[in-house]
Amino acid sequence: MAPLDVAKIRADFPIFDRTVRNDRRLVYLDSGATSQKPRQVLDAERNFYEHHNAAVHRGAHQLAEEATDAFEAARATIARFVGAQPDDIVFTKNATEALNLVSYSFLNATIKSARGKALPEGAERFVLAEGDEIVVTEMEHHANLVPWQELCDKTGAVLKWIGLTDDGRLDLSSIDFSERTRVVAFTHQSNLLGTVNDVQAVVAKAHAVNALVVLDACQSVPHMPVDVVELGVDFIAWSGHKMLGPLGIGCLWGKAELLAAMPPFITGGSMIETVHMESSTFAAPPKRFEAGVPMAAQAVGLAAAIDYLNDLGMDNVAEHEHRLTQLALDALSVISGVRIIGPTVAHERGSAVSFVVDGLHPHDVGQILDEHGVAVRVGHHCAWPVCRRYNVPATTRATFYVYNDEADVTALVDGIKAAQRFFGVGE
Amino acid sequence: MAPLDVAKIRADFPIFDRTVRNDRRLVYLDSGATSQKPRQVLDAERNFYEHHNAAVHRGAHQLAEEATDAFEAARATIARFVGAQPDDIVFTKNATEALNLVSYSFLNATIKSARGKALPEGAERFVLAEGDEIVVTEMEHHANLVPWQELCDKTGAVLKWIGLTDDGRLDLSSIDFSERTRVVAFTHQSNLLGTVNDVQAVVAKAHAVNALVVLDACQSVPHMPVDVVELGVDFIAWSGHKMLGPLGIGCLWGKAELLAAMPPFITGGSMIETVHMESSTFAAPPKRFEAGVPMAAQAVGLAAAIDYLNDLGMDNVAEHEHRLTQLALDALSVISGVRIIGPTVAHERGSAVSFVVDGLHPHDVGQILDEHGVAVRVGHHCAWPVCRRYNVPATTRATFYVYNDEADVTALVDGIKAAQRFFGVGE
Amino acid sequence: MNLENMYQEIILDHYKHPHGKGLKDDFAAEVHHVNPTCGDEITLRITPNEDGTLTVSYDNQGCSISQASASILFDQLNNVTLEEGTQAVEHLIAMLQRTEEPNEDILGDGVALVGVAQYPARVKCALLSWMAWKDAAIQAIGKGE
Amino acid sequence: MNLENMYQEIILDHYKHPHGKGLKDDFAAEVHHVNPTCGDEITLRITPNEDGTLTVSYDNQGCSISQASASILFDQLNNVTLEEGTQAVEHLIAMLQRTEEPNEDILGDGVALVGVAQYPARVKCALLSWMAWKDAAIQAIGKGE
Ligand SMILES: Cc1ncc(COP(=O)(O)O)c(C=O)c1O
Ligand SMILES: Cc1ncc(COP(=O)(O)O)c(C=O)c1O
Repeated sequence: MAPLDVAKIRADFPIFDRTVRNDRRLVYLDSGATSQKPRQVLDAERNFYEHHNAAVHRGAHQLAEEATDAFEAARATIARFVGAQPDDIVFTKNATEALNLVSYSFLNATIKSARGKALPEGAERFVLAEGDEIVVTEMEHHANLVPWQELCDKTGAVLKWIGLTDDGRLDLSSIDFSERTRVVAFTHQSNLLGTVNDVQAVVAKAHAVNALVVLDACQSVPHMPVDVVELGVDFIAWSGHKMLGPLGIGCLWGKAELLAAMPPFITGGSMIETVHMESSTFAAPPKRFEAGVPMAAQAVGLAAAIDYLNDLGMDNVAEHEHRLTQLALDALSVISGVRIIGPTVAHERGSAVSFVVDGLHPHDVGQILDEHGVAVRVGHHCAWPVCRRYNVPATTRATFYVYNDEADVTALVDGIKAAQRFFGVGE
Repeated sequence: MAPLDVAKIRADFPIFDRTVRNDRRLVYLDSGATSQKPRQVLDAERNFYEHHNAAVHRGAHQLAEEATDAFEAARATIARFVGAQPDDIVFTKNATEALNLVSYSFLNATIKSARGKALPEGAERFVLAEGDEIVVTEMEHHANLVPWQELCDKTGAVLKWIGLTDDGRLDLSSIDFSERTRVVAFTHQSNLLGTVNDVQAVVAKAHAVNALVVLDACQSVPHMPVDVVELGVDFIAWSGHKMLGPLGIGCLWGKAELLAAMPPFITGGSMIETVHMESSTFAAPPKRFEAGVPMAAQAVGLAAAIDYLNDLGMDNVAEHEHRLTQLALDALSVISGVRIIGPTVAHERGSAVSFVVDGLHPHDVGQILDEHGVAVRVGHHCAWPVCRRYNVPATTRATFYVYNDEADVTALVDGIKAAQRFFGVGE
Repeated sequence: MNLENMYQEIILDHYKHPHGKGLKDDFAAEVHHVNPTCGDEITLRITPNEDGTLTVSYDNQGCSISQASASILFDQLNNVTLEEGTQAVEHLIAMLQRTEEPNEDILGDGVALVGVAQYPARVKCALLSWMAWKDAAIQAIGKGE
Repeated sequence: MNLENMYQEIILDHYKHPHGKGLKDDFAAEVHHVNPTCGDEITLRITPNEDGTLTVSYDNQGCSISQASASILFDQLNNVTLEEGTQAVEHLIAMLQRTEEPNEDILGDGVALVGVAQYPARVKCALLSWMAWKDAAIQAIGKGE
């Protein structure tokens, strides 16, 4: 393990050259929503546009060749980062689309099957019957909850969920998968609670009943080493923009035989094999799921982000965040009137630290922090059911990443105390 | 009208500083696939990342406010460009997703209605019955054909199409819309033939039977003034990357009351109103259709592209392309063995010029052109049925844009002649 | 601090001691509005009176701005007509978009909300109860006809 | 011109005078492969013989590279065994990915396709018929068992 050199890292991020509000230093604690981007990523994207820009997989000219090479090389880099094969990585606009791609595979397979239409070999895995069960958890981001609600609404499948313990963990004792369980969709790390789930434990139970496992890896891939083979899941989805990469790109990884068995989702150019007016046939994955001109520049940018993270070392990144999380948990727990929502220990926990301040609404806490240059997120963090579970209308959330350090934790603590003073609450 | 100053324009596009193959000048005639990007667009995107990057619509801190402002200001700029209201513009990853968004609205409304599930007021417009008809044309890009084939496959609606005349126009005499006609989806300008269709004529007939009209404006918005009110259509879809904007962003415009009546497509964060584990309700458009963290930087880049085009003047852009198209048609028509696929006159025609060379396969023509620095596209251009209609396996296609000039037309002509000489065909 | 423009004493007073909070059992229309980004909620009820004015009651949860704004709404819009109330809502919107100067005759303590205009993300908080009022008022009048 | 490495005389000869083009009526397996980017197509048939070799016939349309490559395939793979043919297909792929040096014993005139490796977009053209052969050969053998 090598500690991160935060000063050196910050120098790579142009945004830290600016100040916020009353000329305050920017203390960016909102990487859980989206991360900042290093020069290396912006340069890679710009270099693509300035030297190799063309529509990929579509032309025989030199620029098109170069663009295609850059795009596919990016796919290979991204695949390697999660221990996958390039052809098993599908590019989407964000993680939300990636999760919808999977849920719509079930919808489309179910509808086409009911109408006796052609489906890829093996598509039965995606055909749902009335009463089949889809299991999520109570800590899901809306992106891994609403698509499954919608799927149930449209197919007659039934949504169930794994509950949470009072200390912010999955209540594994509440699991009752059955032969009706077709999908188990859950998050690797909760974006609100910070909880890191025991993936293998859930996978073992899900696979025992032959259910497919969809992992929302939005808050894990950016923060810790992730290997799809080790995890044993069937699909993982994540976003580029939370891991130093550009906006506008997400990734789906799926087991090859499952991707091959899925009917297409978004259809159009580049995902076809042959097209007649009467009917069409479709290309093999990943192309089958990448209709239209893809976000090649963003893929190149994301690959540069991965190079950057690899240079830091994902073990070191995880260790760095772990240390800051520990510090933050310790510091917050001694402010009277502050209550952590989520595990209060750094064990099996990531750097998303949510809290409430007695007598203050999170919006007001966030506002005072902002005035001190500390950027946090307030609200339900697209995980509204978690707020309900813990009886809070909303929380204030700080998240730490590679460019944060101890001084940022101190700024957070000072800001919270200032908010208490401003509103005359706390000690 | 003011003629474009092409030398000045080219100076804004960094890619023209490079050469291709054997140190040749880059003659980029593939803007129909994707356009090149001026410095102004790349700067706008980078400026967003370096100074205002945050997840939009999600934070109370200053960066989040600035990012949201920039994103919504971009939406307003883009709306103004096509004569629309900002709230009626939905951002997607490309035009293909925009067209699928509309086709999936029909699918989702139809399925939810059959199961008696809640739908927005007015959603009947999107509920299909077995035997309802969806009409496209034989000149559609796969992006405006395959989604409708899929919709028919899944709902029992029937796909019909308007045929083409021998000279590359829509055969309006073959139109037979009926009360069963629910959707008429067609392209404003064919990306293969170059044909510009008489939108109002088709709209009048479609609206007479109460069908909804979906216009694929991928090849019109970048090239001519487009006003959604004047066109009278119900939806238009187009891409940012073909109009000097970044990759990874497309737009859907729809009439407000229709967008409001559509159930969601991709679901997740930011598109909801309330979320419970049991069920959720959804936000008003455009948010309802923009699940997940959106491509804000790309929206800002696209707005910069529109500023750039507005500075040139869309009338001037259209006139410039018209002149080059005229030149190219004239020059190609006198090369023996070259046959234009599509209208041979520049009237009601855009700058996509497709052709075949007797005795040569388009791939080989494209290869020799590439060797001369001329970047064209070869193949079926994602409009395979058009190739079948005109009995060619594929075509070579040149497309002109704001940075092309007479010298580029000459380079194309010289390259074609060189290909004929190389393979020993032609005169 | 700029913040003090938004969190004026008068706003904090309304927040800490809200006026008229609590739902009346008797009503012609009830609406429930939420701010989906932060989860602020309000339930608001309207009862039309013989003289054409509208009685309002509400219950809510949310940040200081949304709670103070609801309290001020109660002061200003309880027992006014649809026209008077709508005019006030429109003026509040215009003030927060900085297209109109604060008018104390119309908004009373509400003019103190002007500091919110500096913080676009908070404008929704200030408007939540007022938009709910407008929605409910129109429904209540509609039903009466 | 670099191009001359790809369009060698020998390639253009095969293109202009293709060997063995035309389908045989008698076959155990038929496949139809297309290159979806450009619309190149090939129909290829395989008939297994008593001695374990496979007779091939084909019809195609496409660019010079894909046509020449099919003509060369006919020279090299007509009446060879599945193992011999598969080895040749694999060597061709490796040569086009520049991981193996051209081996004339295996590819015959096919070594002239080495120039295609410079043009990644054309590699698919060169491989189209060979991938079709492999697909059909496996099917034909499978059916024989
Ligand atoms: C006419 C037409 N429609 C649709 C598309 C699809 O656009 P995109 O690939 O950006 O989704 C294109 C371009 O590829 C086009 O030219
Ligand atoms: C756990 C989790 N899942 C899903 C998402 C959705 O990601 P995106 O908005 O990039 O689609 C996020 C982030 O917003 C997240 O934190």
